[in-house]
Amino acid sequence: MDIRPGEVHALCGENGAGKSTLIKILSGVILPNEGTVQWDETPLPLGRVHSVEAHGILAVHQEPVVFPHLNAMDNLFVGRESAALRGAWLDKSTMRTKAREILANLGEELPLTQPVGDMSLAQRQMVSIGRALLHQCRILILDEPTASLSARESESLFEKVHTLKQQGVGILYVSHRLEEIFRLADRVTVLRDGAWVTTADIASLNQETLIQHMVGRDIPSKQRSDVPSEDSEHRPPVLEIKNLSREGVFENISFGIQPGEILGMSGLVGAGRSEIARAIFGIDPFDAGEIIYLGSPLSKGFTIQDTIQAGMAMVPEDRQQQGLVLPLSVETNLLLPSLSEFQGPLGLKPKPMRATGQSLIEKLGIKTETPAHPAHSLSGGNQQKIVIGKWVHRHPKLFILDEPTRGVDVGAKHEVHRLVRELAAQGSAVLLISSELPEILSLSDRILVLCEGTIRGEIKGNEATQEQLLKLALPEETRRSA
Amino acid sequence: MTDTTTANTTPPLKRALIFLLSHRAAGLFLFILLLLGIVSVVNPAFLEVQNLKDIAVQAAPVCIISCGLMLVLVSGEIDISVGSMMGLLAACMGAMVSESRGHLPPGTAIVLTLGIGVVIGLLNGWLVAYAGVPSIIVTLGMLTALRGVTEIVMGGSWITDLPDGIRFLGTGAFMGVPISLWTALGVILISLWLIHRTAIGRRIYAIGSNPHAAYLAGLPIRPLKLFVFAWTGLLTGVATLVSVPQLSVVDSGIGVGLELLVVTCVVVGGTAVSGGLGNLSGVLCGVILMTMISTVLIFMKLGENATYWSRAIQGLFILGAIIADHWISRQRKS
Amino acid sequence: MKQRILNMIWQPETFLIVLLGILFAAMGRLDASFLQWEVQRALSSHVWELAIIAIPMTLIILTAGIDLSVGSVMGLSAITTGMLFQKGLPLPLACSASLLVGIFCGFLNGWFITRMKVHPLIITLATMAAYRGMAEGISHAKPVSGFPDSFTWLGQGDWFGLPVAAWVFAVMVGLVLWMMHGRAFGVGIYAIGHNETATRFSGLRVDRYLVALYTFSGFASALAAVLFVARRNTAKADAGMGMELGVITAVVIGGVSIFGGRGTLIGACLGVLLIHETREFVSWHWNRDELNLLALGILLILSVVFQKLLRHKQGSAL
Amino acid sequence: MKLSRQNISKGWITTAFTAVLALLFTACGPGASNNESSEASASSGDNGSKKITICLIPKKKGLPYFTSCAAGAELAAADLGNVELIYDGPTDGSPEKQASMIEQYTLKGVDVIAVSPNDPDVVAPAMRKAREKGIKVLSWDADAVQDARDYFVNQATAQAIAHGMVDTMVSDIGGPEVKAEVAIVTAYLTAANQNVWIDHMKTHIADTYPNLNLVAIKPSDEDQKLAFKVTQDLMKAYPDIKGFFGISSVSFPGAAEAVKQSGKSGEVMVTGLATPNSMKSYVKDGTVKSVVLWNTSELGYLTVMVGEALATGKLSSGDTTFDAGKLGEKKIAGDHVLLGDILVFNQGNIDQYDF
Repeated sequence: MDIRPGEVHALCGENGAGKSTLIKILSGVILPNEGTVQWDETPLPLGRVHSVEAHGILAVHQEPVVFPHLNAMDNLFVGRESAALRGAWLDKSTMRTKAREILANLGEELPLTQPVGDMSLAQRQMVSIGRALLHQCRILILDEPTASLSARESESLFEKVHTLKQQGVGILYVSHRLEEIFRLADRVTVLRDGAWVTTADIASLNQETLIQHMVGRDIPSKQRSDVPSEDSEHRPPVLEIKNLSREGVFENISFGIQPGEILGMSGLVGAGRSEIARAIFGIDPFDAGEIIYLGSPLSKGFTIQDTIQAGMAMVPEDRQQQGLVLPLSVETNLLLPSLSEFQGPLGLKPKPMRATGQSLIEKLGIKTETPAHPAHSLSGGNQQKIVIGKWVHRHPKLFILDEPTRGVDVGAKHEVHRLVRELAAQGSAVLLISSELPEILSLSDRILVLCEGTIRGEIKGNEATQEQLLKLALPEETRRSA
Repeated sequence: MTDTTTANTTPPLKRALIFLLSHRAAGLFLFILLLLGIVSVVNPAFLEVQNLKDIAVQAAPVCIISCGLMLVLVSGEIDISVGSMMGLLAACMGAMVSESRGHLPPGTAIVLTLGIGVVIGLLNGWLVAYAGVPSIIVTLGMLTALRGVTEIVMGGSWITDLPDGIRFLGTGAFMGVPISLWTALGVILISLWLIHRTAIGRRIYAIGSNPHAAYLAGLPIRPLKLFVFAWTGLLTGVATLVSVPQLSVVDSGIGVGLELLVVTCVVVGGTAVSGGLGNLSGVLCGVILMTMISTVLIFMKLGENATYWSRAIQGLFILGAIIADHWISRQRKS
Repeated sequence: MKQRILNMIWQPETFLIVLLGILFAAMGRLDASFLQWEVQRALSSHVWELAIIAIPMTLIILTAGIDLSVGSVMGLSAITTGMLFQKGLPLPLACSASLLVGIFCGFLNGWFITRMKVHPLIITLATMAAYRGMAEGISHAKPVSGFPDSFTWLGQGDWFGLPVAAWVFAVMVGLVLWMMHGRAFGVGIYAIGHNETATRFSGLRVDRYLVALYTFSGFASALAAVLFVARRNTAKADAGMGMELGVITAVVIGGVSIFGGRGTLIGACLGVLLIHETREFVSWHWNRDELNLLALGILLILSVVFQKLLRHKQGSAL
Repeated sequence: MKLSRQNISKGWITTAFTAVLALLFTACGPGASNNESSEASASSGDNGSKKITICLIPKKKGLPYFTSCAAGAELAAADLGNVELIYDGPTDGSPEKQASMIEQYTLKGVDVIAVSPNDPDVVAPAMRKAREKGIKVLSWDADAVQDARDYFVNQATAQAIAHGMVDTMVSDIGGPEVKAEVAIVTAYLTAANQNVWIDHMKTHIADTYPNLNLVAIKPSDEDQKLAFKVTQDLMKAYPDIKGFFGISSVSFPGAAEAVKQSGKSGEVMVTGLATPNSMKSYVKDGTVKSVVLWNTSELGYLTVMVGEALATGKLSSGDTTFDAGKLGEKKIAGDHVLLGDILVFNQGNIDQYDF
């Protein structure tokens, strides 16, 4: 493949297709086994980030490359100090001016002296992108840059991409969000299972054909659960939240979920959605309000164990850090919350464990060689299925899903969606948090929109549109100015 | 912006306390002043210049090593071999200059001592960065092994004939201020420059703060780790040179338990063991506080009983620092 | 099948067994008298206290924690036994009290660690100083001696051909092995060591696990202290000084990763055996205590380097 | 994966574990038959005459004091000709390790064990066990529990040492009528020997010198630096202090250096126990008037002589004198073999000694 100056070249493929590896090679983090990268007709010296950067190839990796204890300015300059070196001294004033300039360029006003660890995820992502802009770049690699950005922030990033493009910078853009690709890209390269599949002009493709290239098979297009179960109105709610508040995080949150219902929770990153979910599940404390579960209020100071015992389940936001014990086996991960079930008088009973593990793997369609394989050997989508699967076995009455398809490829995404619908059909109440509007729209019976810690509105799932959700999600000032 | 709103609703006294505790140096400094106030009421002799000078001289080597160890902790590693390293370096230095053993000129001996310090530091660093052994294991092994080497170097007898040239480093003064204090001052200035005004310093913080991001950013993690250990080795050598010649006899027990004191100082000074966090002013206050405590206990004239409880009091001080930390982070969150 | 065999060969335990084999062969060569059963049995009395503390230490290190205060807890428990005995309390009561003290010290460690969310290294560094200081403060650093024979039998006597402490150790290892492999407990410990957050989010009571482990560590240290007092017929504040380093060295040599999640109790026991034999043999054969320090330090570093290489091999064998 | 793999191989590991144990057991078989030959090689000497193995265990290896004792012991071994000397002790001065070493030597089947116990109570069980095995057990330098040893080679009783130090101090500061504050810098708080001396010193001061006021006892943890610091602090906290006892060979030079650097040489007296070499410079410049010790080399020499005599039966209970070769006749009081008087080193005689 090749990248031309002044174009946005999108890189697509399911998880595990080799995109991230390719990017790591291009940016000099790791060495390829064979092959070369040509740069202006000459082979590029690989394996050293510095020499690659010196050629003007800069990468923004999927995980924000930030150092939480350092302030924004230092973050921008670490590893690139040569830009501000005067003799043996770092020139702080140069650093300051340059940093301000870059961040202003990105449309961000960040306090330069605040440790980045105290900033929001989106701000961190901005700092991470800012790092790449410090140098005069000729090729910019963006790996899932919008994963943790809200719609508004993504918008300003897209603008920036356009400007850079006009300046003649070649951009390699990786994203799972197909809408973005169709909006930004000039050409698309598709990878599958570590091999090149095709490179084509975006104009010659539509969503279906692109997906087909990526998965190598047909996928039924998204259906929408058009029939929200009407009778659910009469049933008592599984969960009722009354005036839940936590100072500085969320305020006066009240809602209820019926069994069999999928309640979507939409809003910008930082609107307090995950925090509410964590409070319900007993991870974080809250200051005021009441959580009524199955008709009786949860006592103050309840813990995760209490909620799990009572039949709640949560798929946390960060799969690798919070969802899985990666080096342990698929089976162990699947059975981790239910271990006490297999406790015999002489110890854990291996046979029923094996059987349950196997049946879960089949039920969820987890692709693994054996149940004894470590979870980290699986692709992102399959890992996510484990995280969901470990709760499926317990037949939860309330299922909280926080960004269940973040960083999951299209094929697996469909399967996750199918699982969520199945769960609801079996009578579980589902609280779905997602930043992807199509996902929320296609799954939810009802949608709550949050903004700055308060509920801004509630829409029936089959009546909502993307524009509506976005409008509600934006803070007042921005809406007025927009 | 939510932060400011919360801050405004908190009572000012509590806010001040939070500020002091979160700026470790300021909090420790106030605590030191408080301690000074109490002890000088009980026994005004404490505030005499000579006494303060003595405390400073005792603190100097600890301070010098702490400057190095802080960087090790900031980079996300630990070094608990400094005590034994000092023992070995003292033995080597003594053996080199002693008239009955090596009889080298002091200048050569100084350079060689520093060189040995750097070499041991490099060995530590190499094992950590390139052989991939966890630093606590490497330096725990070194803590034991170097003590054994020291015994072998000393060979059962002590060095009692240090020449005046070397003794001057420990007992001499320049403009009325002991050499060791000048050295400590120099080391502090160099460390400040290293931390704030060089790429190396900023990168050390970066690799400790988020190693994976450092890897993606292409930072030279291994050389940097090698550097912090070598730097600590060098500073241990410097500390040996200015503190051991304060005494006339080099014995084989020099530096026993020093690693615990230094780690305590650095941690009380607000450096995170998990890396990425730590500042020199906090560490300096930590050093002063920890070296002061035992002197303060003596000056309080609490009697024989206090002797037996002094170690317990030191332990409680560290626990106090931890609890304060915990409290502050909780206050910050809510 | 081939893979399985390969996996077994690249276990750290295999490495330890081979190392022990070489060591025993070398010892037989140099000084066969050292390997007599009588000699080994008698010398073994030096290691049981360390071995007993190594059990909870293994579990704690598996959860990516560490307990530096074990030696100091030993001191405090020993002095409790001694002081109470001196005050005229019957010995069984004095011993129970010292076990309680140990349990409380351990519990306090666990409570601080889970409550303050500070690295165990720092908490136990602080309590290491505090507990030792209390032992010195309470006793004014004076030792207590003159225990009756019925008590010293615990430390000096044999029962069915082995020292009493050996049986205590065996029972504890048995119990813990059963807990580790037959119960959710074992899976939990490894899970915490690999990823504490995910384990917590899966509903395991991580804090309870940790408090339980550190309490267990306190209990084991107190038990070791009682055996120590009985063996040496002296209760003193500096009992167990430096014990923490020996125990950690043994556990790490036994292939337990200091970052948690990796290693086995069997490996740790082999580690204990290895450093015990090395220690005893060096002073048996060369009569130079300083060589011991050198040997142990090098053994520790080398064995971890080797295990690192093994893990590499193991990875490629998969 | 990890877990399950462990499960797979657990059984295997256990088998291998037992295999190693079995190896160990089988190794014991031939070991037992080798026993005689190895013991013979350890203790049989030239010309068929049995060599006597004597183990000399110091409190702490690496201290010049004990190294000089060992030198004397070597001399005795060479003079006697039929003695094989082993000199080893804990480098960290831990009494537990001493006890472990005694147990090792007991198993090895040596003839004589001479211990300078760091903590008599801790080593007593091990010493008793050695005696039960028929090994002659001596204590030297410091006494052990009485029934745990055959003889004590006594260079000076604890009382004599304590009284010697106090008397020296009193004469150094100008006589019993001078009112003075003094302090002790000891080794460890838990050091048994020092604690016995301190008790004797306290009673002696209380009984004989009402004008002497002991204001503080501070540990130096066998760290010169700490001894230095503690002495400095004490001088400032008690400005009228007149004297320091440095009662270990580490704390004495530390204390002397502190006094010297504060410029109070001659005003504040330091005395205590140390080898003359480490104190020479202080004695010469007047910081220290007198150093209390005994002839360490002769102590080592005598210990080996007594050990050999015990093993060969030359010495039996009830004897009141003992022929110590070139040291001449030594008195025996009960089960104490007496070396003689303590030595006081001062400006006049310190150059005659080199250890």
